[in-house]
Amino acid sequence: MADKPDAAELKEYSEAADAWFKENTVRDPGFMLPLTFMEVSTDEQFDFLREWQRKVYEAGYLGASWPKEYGGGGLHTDFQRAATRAMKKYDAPIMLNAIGNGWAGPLILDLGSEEQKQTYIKGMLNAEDIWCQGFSEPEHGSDLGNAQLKAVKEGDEYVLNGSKIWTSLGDRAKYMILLARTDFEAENKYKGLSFFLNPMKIDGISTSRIKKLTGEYGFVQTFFTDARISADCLFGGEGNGWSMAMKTLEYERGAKVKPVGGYFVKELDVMQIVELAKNSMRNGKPLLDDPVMRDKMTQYMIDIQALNLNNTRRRMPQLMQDKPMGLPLMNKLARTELIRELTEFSLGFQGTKAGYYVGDENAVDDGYWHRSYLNSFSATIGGGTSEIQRNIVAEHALGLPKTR
Amino acid sequence: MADKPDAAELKEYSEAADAWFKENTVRDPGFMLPLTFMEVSTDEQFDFLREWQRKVYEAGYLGASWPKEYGGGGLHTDFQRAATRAMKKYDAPIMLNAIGNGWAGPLILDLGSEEQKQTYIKGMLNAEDIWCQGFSEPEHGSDLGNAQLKAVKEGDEYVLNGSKIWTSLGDRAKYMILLARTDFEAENKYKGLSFFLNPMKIDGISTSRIKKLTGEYGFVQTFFTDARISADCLFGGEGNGWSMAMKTLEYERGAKVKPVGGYFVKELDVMQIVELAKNSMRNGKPLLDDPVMRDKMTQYMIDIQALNLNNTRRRMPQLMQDKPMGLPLMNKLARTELIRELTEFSLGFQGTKAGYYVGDENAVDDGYWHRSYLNSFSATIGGGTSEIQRNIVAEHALGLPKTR
Amino acid sequence: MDNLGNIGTTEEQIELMDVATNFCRDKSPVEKVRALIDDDLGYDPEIWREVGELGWLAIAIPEAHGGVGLSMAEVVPIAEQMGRNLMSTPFGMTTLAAQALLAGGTEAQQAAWLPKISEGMAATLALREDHGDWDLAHVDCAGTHSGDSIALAGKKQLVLWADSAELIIASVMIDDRLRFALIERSALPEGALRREEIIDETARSYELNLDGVSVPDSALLDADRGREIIEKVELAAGLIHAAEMTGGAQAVIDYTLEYLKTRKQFDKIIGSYQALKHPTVNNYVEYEKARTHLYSAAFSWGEQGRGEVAVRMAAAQAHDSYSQAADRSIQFHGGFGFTHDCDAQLHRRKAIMSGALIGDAPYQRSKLAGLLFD
Amino acid sequence: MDNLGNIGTTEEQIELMDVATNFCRDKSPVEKVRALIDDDLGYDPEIWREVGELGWLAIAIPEAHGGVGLSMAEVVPIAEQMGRNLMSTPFGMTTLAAQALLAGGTEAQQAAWLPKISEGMAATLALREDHGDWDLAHVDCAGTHSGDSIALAGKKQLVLWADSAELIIASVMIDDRLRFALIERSALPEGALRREEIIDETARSYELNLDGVSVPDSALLDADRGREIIEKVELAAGLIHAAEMTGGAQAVIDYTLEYLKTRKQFDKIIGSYQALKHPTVNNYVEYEKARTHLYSAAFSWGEQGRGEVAVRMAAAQAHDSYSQAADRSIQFHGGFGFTHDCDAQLHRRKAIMSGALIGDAPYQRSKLAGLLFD
Repeated sequence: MADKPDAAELKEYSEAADAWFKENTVRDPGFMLPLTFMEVSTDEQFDFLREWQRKVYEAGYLGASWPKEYGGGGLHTDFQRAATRAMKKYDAPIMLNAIGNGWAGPLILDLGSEEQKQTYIKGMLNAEDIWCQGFSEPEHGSDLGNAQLKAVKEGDEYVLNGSKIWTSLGDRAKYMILLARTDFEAENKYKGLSFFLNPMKIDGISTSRIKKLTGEYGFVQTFFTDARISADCLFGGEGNGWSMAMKTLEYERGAKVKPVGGYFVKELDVMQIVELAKNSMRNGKPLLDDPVMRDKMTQYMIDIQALNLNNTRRRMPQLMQDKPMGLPLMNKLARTELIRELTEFSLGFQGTKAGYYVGDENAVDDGYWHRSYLNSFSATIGGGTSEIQRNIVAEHALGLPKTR
Repeated sequence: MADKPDAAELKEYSEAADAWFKENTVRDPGFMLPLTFMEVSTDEQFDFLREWQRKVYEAGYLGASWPKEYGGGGLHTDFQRAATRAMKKYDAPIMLNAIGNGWAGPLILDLGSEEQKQTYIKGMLNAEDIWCQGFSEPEHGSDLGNAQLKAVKEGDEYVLNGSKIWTSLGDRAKYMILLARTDFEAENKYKGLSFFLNPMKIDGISTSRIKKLTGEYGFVQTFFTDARISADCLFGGEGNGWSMAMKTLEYERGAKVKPVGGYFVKELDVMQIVELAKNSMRNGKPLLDDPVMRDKMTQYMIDIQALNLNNTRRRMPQLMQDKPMGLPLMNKLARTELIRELTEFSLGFQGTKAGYYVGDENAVDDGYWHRSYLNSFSATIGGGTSEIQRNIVAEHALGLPKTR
Repeated sequence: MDNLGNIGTTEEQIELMDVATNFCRDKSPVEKVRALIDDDLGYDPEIWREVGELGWLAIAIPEAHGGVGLSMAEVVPIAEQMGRNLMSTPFGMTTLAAQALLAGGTEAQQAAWLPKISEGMAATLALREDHGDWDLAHVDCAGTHSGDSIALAGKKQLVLWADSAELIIASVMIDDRLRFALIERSALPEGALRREEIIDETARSYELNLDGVSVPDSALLDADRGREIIEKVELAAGLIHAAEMTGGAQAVIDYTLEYLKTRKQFDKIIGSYQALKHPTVNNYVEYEKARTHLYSAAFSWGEQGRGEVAVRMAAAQAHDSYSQAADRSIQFHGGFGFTHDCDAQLHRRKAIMSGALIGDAPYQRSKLAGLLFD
Repeated sequence: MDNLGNIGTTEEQIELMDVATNFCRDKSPVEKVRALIDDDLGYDPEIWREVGELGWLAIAIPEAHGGVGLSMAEVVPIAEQMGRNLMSTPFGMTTLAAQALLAGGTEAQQAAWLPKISEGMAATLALREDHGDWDLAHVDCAGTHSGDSIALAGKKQLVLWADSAELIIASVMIDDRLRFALIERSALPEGALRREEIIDETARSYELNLDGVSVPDSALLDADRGREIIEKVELAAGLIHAAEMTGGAQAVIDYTLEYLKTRKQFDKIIGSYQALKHPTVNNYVEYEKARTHLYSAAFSWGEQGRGEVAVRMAAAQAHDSYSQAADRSIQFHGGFGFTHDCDAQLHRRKAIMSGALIGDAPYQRSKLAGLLFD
């Protein structure tokens, strides 16, 4: 771990990162680049992003502040922050290996054995080893604690039976962080769960692709039929699966382990939609001259600016004394719902051309807005639906009683 | 009961009603007339409306289709409908004795004894006997079935102890339809309830006025302290209170007993608000030229027109086959919420003058809009809150499971 | 405000409603709808033949031209049930083409085409262009005289079912006037039609390249009735799409209710959670308002002034309520809602398509405001 | 879009926030607020004296004039806590009057009045008129020269706290130019002030009849700075009211939460029903957005361009969120919510009043649109 960085060093690193991303960022490879790791659909998208992540890592701009001994850069977090800033500045493609770098990696760095760190960290950084997540099951989308996939210990192996669903990159992944039930008699549903670093490319595990409402492919259902994994895959001890799963969610929200850097999901650029509205003509006039549109667009600007400033305000204790959990807990809810509304709103700019979809030469921005709107549900549903998020804010920030 | 009316007779009656209301309707008595029977606040309002109802009744335009032997007109319902139409046409003041004529009257006509009909009906028609309703209690606003006011039988009397609240005209009423608990051991909360035609002007019953959020007075809390009433006041038998109470709600929605006629609540006249918007100037231009206002106002016109047409559609079985309870059950919810939104919206027309309230000479329309907005909550809360109404529609029209 | 209409029904309308309810439900189960997504034609020709035999294309055509002699009011329940069952065919476009012929066709043109349409021939309209405006009078495609014929030029977009239509009626500017040209599809040059990728996978749409297409002078609709044709077509399209969207809204709400009544999470039927229950009630209320407006629009069809107000109210309310109901249906289906297999997306996409074709709810309201307030 | 500001705080601001939080909470319990509703003055003179002693009126006044030399940014936490505790005093209006003097007063005028204000003298602005426009440049009241003085005519409306103010600054047209006249209340003729009935019962407002009022030429603010004065006053008023409304929104949400956590219906704490819980979360989210905008507006105060955008965003968001939170608070309190005893109505009325004074959310957005998009 590094000391407070030397200002000159940091400046030099920042400038180098800037230059590197300026030179190396490809924004139009000739096919549509996914906006999130959940939207990787075709082989060419996957190959491109895997290669891109490797390149960024090797240049020293991903995992820069992770420990050197496991493949990281060993630098102070300010260095990684500078690198991420440069990525954003040049609108670089996303990092592909989100579950590996954002969820599994921090967990292993935090609680894993030396051997686990040696085994897993570097491969996730250079995108050699793609990771996926196996929490949700077909019958328990929101109720993760009710997971039923069975893991029965036989000798020094566990035998897995059941199914997981909504697994992004599930058909490409080498490993899955898996929530499975090892004890069906436990005193409550949570205590029967255990957590595994599960190899995907073994007998008894198969995947089937799920077609998204956008028409693309992006995630799979995974079937486990007498799949046998080594007992070493167990992570955190039997019966601690729930707390391990909750920990990964904490890392996602940004906790004590230093962030790997980069981004796995592109933020909606508000200027893009302002441009769309300015450039859309209706009866010979820019749509943004229409007062009804202007009024709504202005409200969206107010909303976006508030959410962007919230990210700064969250780090200002003097403005966070009342209901300190409010801002952090509302962020996902507010942001994902806003993106849904805003992308839906954008369809109204397009007049008759709102009838076109991705793939038609007459489509506005190649159908980007339609696809973004349909894809926006991945965020209002995945990772806890907005309805669940409202419960969380109500119960944990406002102190209201549980609904159930 | 009368046969299908003779067309010529009906026409003659209609024309007479038209002429009568044209001649007799006073729209500006020099003080603000209440828009609903729940808003009667001052003595002059009360006296005026009581006198008005008596006059309308005596002219034969209220209770025209109720049985002649109890004080009604004995005519076919089409006659009363014609009279009500005439009232609306000339924007006549409301009928005051809503609980008597709309709730208690139909119940007594439907299920009461000959003696009860002789005792109560005429006095409620001519507004000699004002009625009020005692269902809600301070601790059980929405949960009527949980009423706790105690009625203990002693000899040929019941002794009442407890309190009722939100009683419109409670301090002016001679009778109250009262929901009280006669059995605290009943197998469920509903079966312990009984229904009384309760005299108000007796020892042990006192009222205290409640100031509304508008600043006016309109209803009271009623306290019962060892109040003794005759056992004859029991209506429908011990333990049947819940079903009697539910019956009164059915009459309210318009059921088998012929409607008494008139109206107890004035509908918002949409043209009024359009006029307000047209006449409000902002920077020298009519507000209704502002496209954002126009867009919203247009949506309200769409909403109002739909709700008005729904009243016709409800009587057309050919358009009511799918979910037949939907329209009748949604009516209160949709209408009261719309009025709340619309009156709130009207405040935005007034520019700086939205700062004024009833009583100031600078107030727009004497503060009518502000008062209407604040009063609109009486309808979104009273008679079952909008939240309860949504449960009712969900459960009884859409077949969704109960929440509790 | 005396241009607000009333509501009512005709006997024929209700009879057709009964027939259409059964027919569309039986002939268009969702498995079939989904199978047709991958079909080139996009509909079942056998069903299309039956639609013709039932006389549905003839409803609003006068008896003199082989029609039934009723009005658009009676087309409404059929379009509603088609929308409810996602039954996509050239029905709506053919009906609109007939309306255009009725509004502006010469005797000879009507005599030539209306009997064929009455018997089941598909036709369509080519009105949309690259500028994206909903205003039908904004036309850049042009025709120039060349002897006894007119040489057309430019591209029309979103020409629905063009490959099935024997007749395509296209708007073009000729001598600075808005005209409508009757184009026989069989006479189109190779490659004049390009299939478009549209948001509604259950429909088929084509771009029509008019370059190199000529029509005889006699194939133009009446020069003096351009405005009438536009008004008639715009209102008829509003009514048909309002009907389809209203039927669609009903279907997607029922589909959502079914899920809310059966799916469990946290050991409870999810329909018992007010977070899902109350918004569904709100959507249902909005849907019933849409249906009320729809039958008011059908009833007011043909009443000067009231007809347009009623149709635009129906279209605005239908577009908003269908969009919202389908959006919430996706959300309330959770993970499954995000898949192509969930029917909610079929409806959501269809609502976008309908808005694109006739003008979305804000557009309808902007038109209404002028009718109501000025 | 480089006129979007950032967020930050100053040390003084946070110190003042702490002091104001305690002071306003302790000095303005709701029973006192309610008692003052029936009081003629409308506030407790003792508390007003303390406000003066605390130096709060001097915050944004330069040290040269006896002030503290900070800026409007440091006024924000005080106004926020006052709004939160429904503590009505002439604080806001006096601060605005000082801003007007700073923007357009001559050296002599500033020297005459600012030290007094710094020490606790109340002042106010008379800007509103019967036309109801929010545009401060729309002024019908007039002044005509008459020797060395100006004879004023017309009526100003919604002059808050006029009976407490020693100085009233009124906008009038003189020689076709917008001017501001410094009027000493003590010099007003009998009956020039009429108390108005306003929607916010916790405030006091007066109509000011200027007929018969004269001021010397030397009591006019700088003729060349009319536009500057208006802009300064409008933004400062937006910021102060945004602060009050944001504090009010916090209070009414907390008040609602308290009820939702204790009230039972159907044997359950009503806060466990999603029908009440989820809308309350939504209102809370909107409130936090308002507070973020508020401290961004305070931080951006004085930054050319950014200041106005940030203030208008704060005002729009505060007005919408306060209105909505208070409206839902009435509803969620059920029958009690409909009574005068429920505090929700105090907040709902105050939100209407603030919107009337500075322009409601749609007005703020219409102004913002020009700044953002043109």
